Amino acid sequence: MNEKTSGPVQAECEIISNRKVGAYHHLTLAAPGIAEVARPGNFVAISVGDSRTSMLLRRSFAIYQATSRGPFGGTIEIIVAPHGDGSTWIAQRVAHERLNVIGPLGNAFKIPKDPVRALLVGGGYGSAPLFPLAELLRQKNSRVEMAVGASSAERVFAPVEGKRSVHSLVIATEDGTLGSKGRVTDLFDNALTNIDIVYACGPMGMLKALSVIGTAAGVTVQCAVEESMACGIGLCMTCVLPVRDKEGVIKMLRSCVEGPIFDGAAVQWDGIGTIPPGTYGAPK
Amino acid sequence: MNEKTSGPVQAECEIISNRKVGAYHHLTLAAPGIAEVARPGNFVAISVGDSRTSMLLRRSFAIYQATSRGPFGGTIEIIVAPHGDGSTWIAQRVAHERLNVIGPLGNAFKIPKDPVRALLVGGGYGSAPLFPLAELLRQKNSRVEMAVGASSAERVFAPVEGKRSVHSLVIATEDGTLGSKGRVTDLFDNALTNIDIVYACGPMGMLKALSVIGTAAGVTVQCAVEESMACGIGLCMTCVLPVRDKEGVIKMLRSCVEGPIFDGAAVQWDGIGTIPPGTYGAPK
Amino acid sequence: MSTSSLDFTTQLGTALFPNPILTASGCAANGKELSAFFPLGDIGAVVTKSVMNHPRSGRATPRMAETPSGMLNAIGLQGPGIDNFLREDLPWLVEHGARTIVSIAGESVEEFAALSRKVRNAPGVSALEVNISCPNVENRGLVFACDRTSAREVIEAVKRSVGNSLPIIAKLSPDVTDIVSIAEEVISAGADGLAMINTLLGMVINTETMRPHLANKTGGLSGPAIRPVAVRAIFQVHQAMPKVPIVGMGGVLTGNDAFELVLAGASAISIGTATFHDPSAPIRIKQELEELLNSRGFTRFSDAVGYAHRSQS
Amino acid sequence: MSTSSLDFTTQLGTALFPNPILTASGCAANGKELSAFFPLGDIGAVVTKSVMNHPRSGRATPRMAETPSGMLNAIGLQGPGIDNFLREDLPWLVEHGARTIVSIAGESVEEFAALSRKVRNAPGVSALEVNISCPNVENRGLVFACDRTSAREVIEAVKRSVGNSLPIIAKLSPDVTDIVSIAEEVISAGADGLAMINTLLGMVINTETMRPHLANKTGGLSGPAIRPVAVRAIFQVHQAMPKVPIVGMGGVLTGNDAFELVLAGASAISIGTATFHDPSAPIRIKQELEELLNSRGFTRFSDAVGYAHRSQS
Ligand SMILES: Cc1cc2nc3c(=O)[nH]c(=O)nc-3n(C[C@H](O)[C@H](O)[C@H](O)COP(=O)(O)OP(=O)(O)OC[C@H]3O[C@@H](n4cnc5c(N)ncnc54)[C@H](O)[C@@H]3O)c2cc1C
Ligand SMILES: Cc1cc2nc3c(=O)[nH]c(=O)nc-3n(C[C@H](O)[C@H](O)[C@H](O)COP(=O)(O)OP(=O)(O)OC[C@H]3O[C@@H](n4cnc5c(N)ncnc54)[C@H](O)[C@@H]3O)c2cc1C
Ligand SMILES: Cc1cc2nc3c(=O)[nH]c(=O)nc-3n(C[C@H](O)[C@H](O)[C@H](O)COP(=O)(O)O)c2cc1C
Ligand SMILES: Cc1cc2nc3c(=O)[nH]c(=O)nc-3n(C[C@H](O)[C@H](O)[C@H](O)COP(=O)(O)O)c2cc1C
Ligand code: FES
Ligand code: FES
Repeated sequence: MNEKTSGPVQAECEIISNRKVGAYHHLTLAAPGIAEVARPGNFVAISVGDSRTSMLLRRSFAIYQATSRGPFGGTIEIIVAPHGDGSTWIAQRVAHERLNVIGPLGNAFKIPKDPVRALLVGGGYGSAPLFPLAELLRQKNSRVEMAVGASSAERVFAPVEGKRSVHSLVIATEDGTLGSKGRVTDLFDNALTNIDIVYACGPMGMLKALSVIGTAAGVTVQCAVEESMACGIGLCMTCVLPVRDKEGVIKMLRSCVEGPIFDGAAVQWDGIGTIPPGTYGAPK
Repeated sequence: MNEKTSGPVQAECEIISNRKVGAYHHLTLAAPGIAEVARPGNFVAISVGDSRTSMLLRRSFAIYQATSRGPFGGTIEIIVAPHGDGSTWIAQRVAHERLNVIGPLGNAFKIPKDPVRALLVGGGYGSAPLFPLAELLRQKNSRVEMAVGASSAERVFAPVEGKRSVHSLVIATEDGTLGSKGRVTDLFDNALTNIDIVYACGPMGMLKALSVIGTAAGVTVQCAVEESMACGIGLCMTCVLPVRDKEGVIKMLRSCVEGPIFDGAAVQWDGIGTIPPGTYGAPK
Repeated sequence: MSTSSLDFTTQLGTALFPNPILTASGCAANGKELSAFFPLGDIGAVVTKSVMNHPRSGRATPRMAETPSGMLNAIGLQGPGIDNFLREDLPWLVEHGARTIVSIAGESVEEFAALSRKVRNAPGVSALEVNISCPNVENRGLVFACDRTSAREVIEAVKRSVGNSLPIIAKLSPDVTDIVSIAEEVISAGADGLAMINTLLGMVINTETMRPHLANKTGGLSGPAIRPVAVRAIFQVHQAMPKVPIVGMGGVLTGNDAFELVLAGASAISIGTATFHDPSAPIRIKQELEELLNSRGFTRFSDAVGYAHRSQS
Repeated sequence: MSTSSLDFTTQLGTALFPNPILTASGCAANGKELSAFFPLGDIGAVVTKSVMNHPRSGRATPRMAETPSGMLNAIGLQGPGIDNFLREDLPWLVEHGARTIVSIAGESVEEFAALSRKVRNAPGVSALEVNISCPNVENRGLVFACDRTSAREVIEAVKRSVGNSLPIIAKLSPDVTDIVSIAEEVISAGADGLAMINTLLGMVINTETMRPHLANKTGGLSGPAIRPVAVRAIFQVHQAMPKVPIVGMGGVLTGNDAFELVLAGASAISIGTATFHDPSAPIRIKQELEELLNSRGFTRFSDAVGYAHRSQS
């Protein structure tokens, strides 16, 4: 058998639009073959620069919305925070240019079969993939509360349309320019009583804090992590983090393939950046 | 004394226009500080690619026209033949983008004090710098004949305005799509009888052939050479070619500083790509 | 499907491949993930991630940094260990029609010997690549490939283990004063071919934290940045030993780049970092190289190998 | 003019410089052409093109090729010879307010000795850079910097010639298995500091002509492509000998790049290939580095040197 196995698709995707939203750029891409199969939590890996760029590695972006049908066929939307040279290059692209995209990548948020009371927590652009997740949860008759945090108002991603997907939305900013002043986790320090499951996407510090809160409350926290990725498709082993498996063994798992969604209780947050003692295959 | 000495200027030059002319791109750049001091034969060195490009080296272009005054201050014009990645990048730029330009560089065509009968010979885009030279020669009451050659019609650079600068213009193309079929040198194999000086710009083969013809007829041939240049400003010594000096000694001279205009009789055409025996400082 | 009459086959020792494009060890995992982008049997072979005797966690993160036209990595050979590899990964590759070159790595001569004994008995292996660019724990952590004696000892031990059952390809490091002497040493020790180049030792310092960016401090530099070093190394070694097959690698991004390494003397080309940029790179480069060979009038790939050494006519 | 209170001075042996930004030998000719872009006295020093005993034609063309984020050069030390240099180029630099580090290159130990004797007696020289990355004609063309014994012999001879009259900076090649051992050798032989790194040996093959692109076949690879190798080499050597001043170079294009080399252990930074890209690079990088040091809270440049070695707090 010598055939291409099924999996992610690589395509030259036309940019339908690129709108500035606060500190971010909201890009819509024609992505037939990707849009149809994407699930909330998946991401795409996009190459940056022209044919003579010195930047070789793709940049990853969570899929915000994926629409199977429409005037452009399937489309996906991503929220780009211009940061270094790669993301800034993408943010500067204009409609009708094409981006080389691979997707959908990674695993997806797990959706319970029965209705639940879910808390969705997003930090910065991390809230983006939570909106389609909210939609899906509501279709399953779940109750969806969302908390969004950021350093300041322009970094809060909570579009008007998105508010329709959730039952409640609270906002915190560190500088107090929108919502409560403080961290997003301050909003529910002891409020996990009426929550069955937490979904989180944002900076590692936030994910760790939520995992601690969740563990204390006996609530599952599904975390979308963001590790530095060279390939995004499972080839290079750069994107690993220590995660305890069902047998209790800590393994260095690839966040691009086995993640980016992990059970917060299984991730060895304090061991990130180390090989925790006892890790499978650790040096003796 | 710790001061900047006078010399070329480095500037971010706005592109005023970029027009396609046959196989070439005719770019007009706002280049105050460069335009005012440029003389026919000088060139500019332009950096290519964006801030994260993998192409480090500047590309050189002969100055076609330099205009000291006008609605944009001083402007220069260059004729770009898209070839590899660097020149193609420049050819794709549009009005209002900026290019980092250093100029004017190199020496200029020498203009005799008295009126002469001059033959100007251009190959491909090499004819471009000959038009302002023709203007200058005519101001000195010289008689100016021009011969332009190229592989095919679209590579003949001989704009209508240019024709006004010369007393006669003949064209040859190798495929016969414009003018006579053949090489530009075929046009005057034995026609240097009424010529006092030849000015030439084009491929090395053409320059060499002209130097031979000129030497046979006892006529000076000023050749604008095109050697591969890493810096364009005299720092690196990559652009050298063997040239006999007044004392009869062959030296490896930098074509970016001591050139690009050389006396065809002094250039050791057959020695290019070698260190001719007897060259100053040659290995023993 | 190509319609040209080009003979695109290539030979590494006794192993024959339908075309000279391979993956590079560590840049294609063990094939599964890459098979979503093209059928693995369409390239010459998959070179698997260097595997060790025991499962390995690899190094702490950060494990990589992007550099100008390249990247730095310090994975630390994370992998399942040879037994799991032979039980799961290799059969998967065989089943999916991929010719396979198994890359092994050890921390001692004995580990290399043990690994090669196990690989010898596994069905479906085309060749054995011996990654000697690892630290020798028995010799102050000195990299085997940086020391003639250590390099020889590993290859001799591997040769004793596999005999003539499998072609042995020794993978060399460019971080040496004289790569030709190392190449000669491993060939005389029994290697049938050479793979070159492995990554260059490099470092990136994060100017925000003001510390080395990689947890391991140093890492291996790969990508187009190092291509001129690869071309030079291949040229030098092919010049010294024109009959020894070389698997060339280092910064190949296009068919033209692959052609450059072939002209220098490579009989096969491994595609590494380029696959991260474009997972279809191996199959694209195969096609681009085929077109280039045709356009230059070659009817046999093997005629192009080392062509740059022929004196100017 | 800077308004910060940063102490930007740096010291190489007994020589003091107002700031640590230098040109790289061979990338600024002998100063004249560069002075059109900024006053030469505004940077720490001009490092002149390596000069030999006699005038040199250099090598045949092509002498260069552009490579991904770098370039290859094979100039072959074209130059006027030491006597013309001392008569014409050096006085011009002195007259124009440039501190000058004279780089010398020889084909034999005796040539290095003769050169340094001449430079010792010339007025206006801040330091002597000894470019030992040249082939030793008396030892099968082996590069001095690639052999401990040859490297030692050159530096000992230079030291005997100049005594303590001038700081001696030995310029090292990265094309060695163990750069630390070479560094230790030349320091024990009398060098006061080290310059690193010189170019990496590379090659480009022109796929049109199917021959090596450079007339000399191989050339030296420079530019941002090699920066990770430079950072690693500087880090290793500073780790082994923290008191030895290092002139760092290799692919510095911005103040941030310069800062990276400083954090690794460089007491001064030479700007090479970047000057071809942007002739104002040395003066721009000086300013960018100054701003970075201020923003990181350094009040003395020397406190930043080797900062990446301090253990994480
Ligand atoms: C699964 C995943 C999802 C992501 N989703 C988004 C998103 O929806 N929107 C968004 O703006 N960004 C997202 N990122 C981050 C994004 O991929 C880029 O890494 C980030 O934009 C910085 O890249 P740069 O080119 O601007 O920075 P550079 O400094 O040029 O990056 C250099 C290298 O470091 C890596 N890197 C730098 N910062 C980060 C980071 N924070 N996380 C991971 N790698 C990093 C880059 O990928 C690149 O390889 C995501 C990352 C991952 C792994
Ligand atoms: C003094 C001078 C004047 C020039 N004037 C013009 C002009 O008016 N119009 C024009 O279109 N081009 C001109 N050129 C050629 C131009 O500078 C570029 O070299 C050419 O466009 C190819 O560059 P590239 O980036 O497209 O090719 P690439 O293949 O990307 O170039 C790679 C490297 O090789 C060098 N190189 C490649 N071809 C040549 C060549 N023919 N001559 C010199 N170096 C080369 C490049 O400069 C670059 O460093 C001139 C060159 C010189 C030296
Ligand atoms: C992430 C990564 C992992 C690698 N792992 C291995 C490995 O396990 N064994 C090995 O021999 N080489 C390994 N290499 C080196 C490559 O096989 C190759 O020699 C090198 O990257 C140069 O080729 P390239 O520039 O095409 O990547 C690795 C390279 C990278 C980038
Ligand atoms: C064109 C060119 C010529 C060079 N000539 C010399 C030289 O004469 N002596 C020397 O010691 N180094 C020479 N070098 C090496 C540089 O000084 C420097 O060590 C190297 O280029 C790395 O720095 P960079 O990446 O900033 O260019 C030369 C480099 C280039 C690119
Ligand atoms: S990013 Fe390469 S394995 Fe995950
Ligand atoms: S191009 Fe650098 S000296 Fe002429």
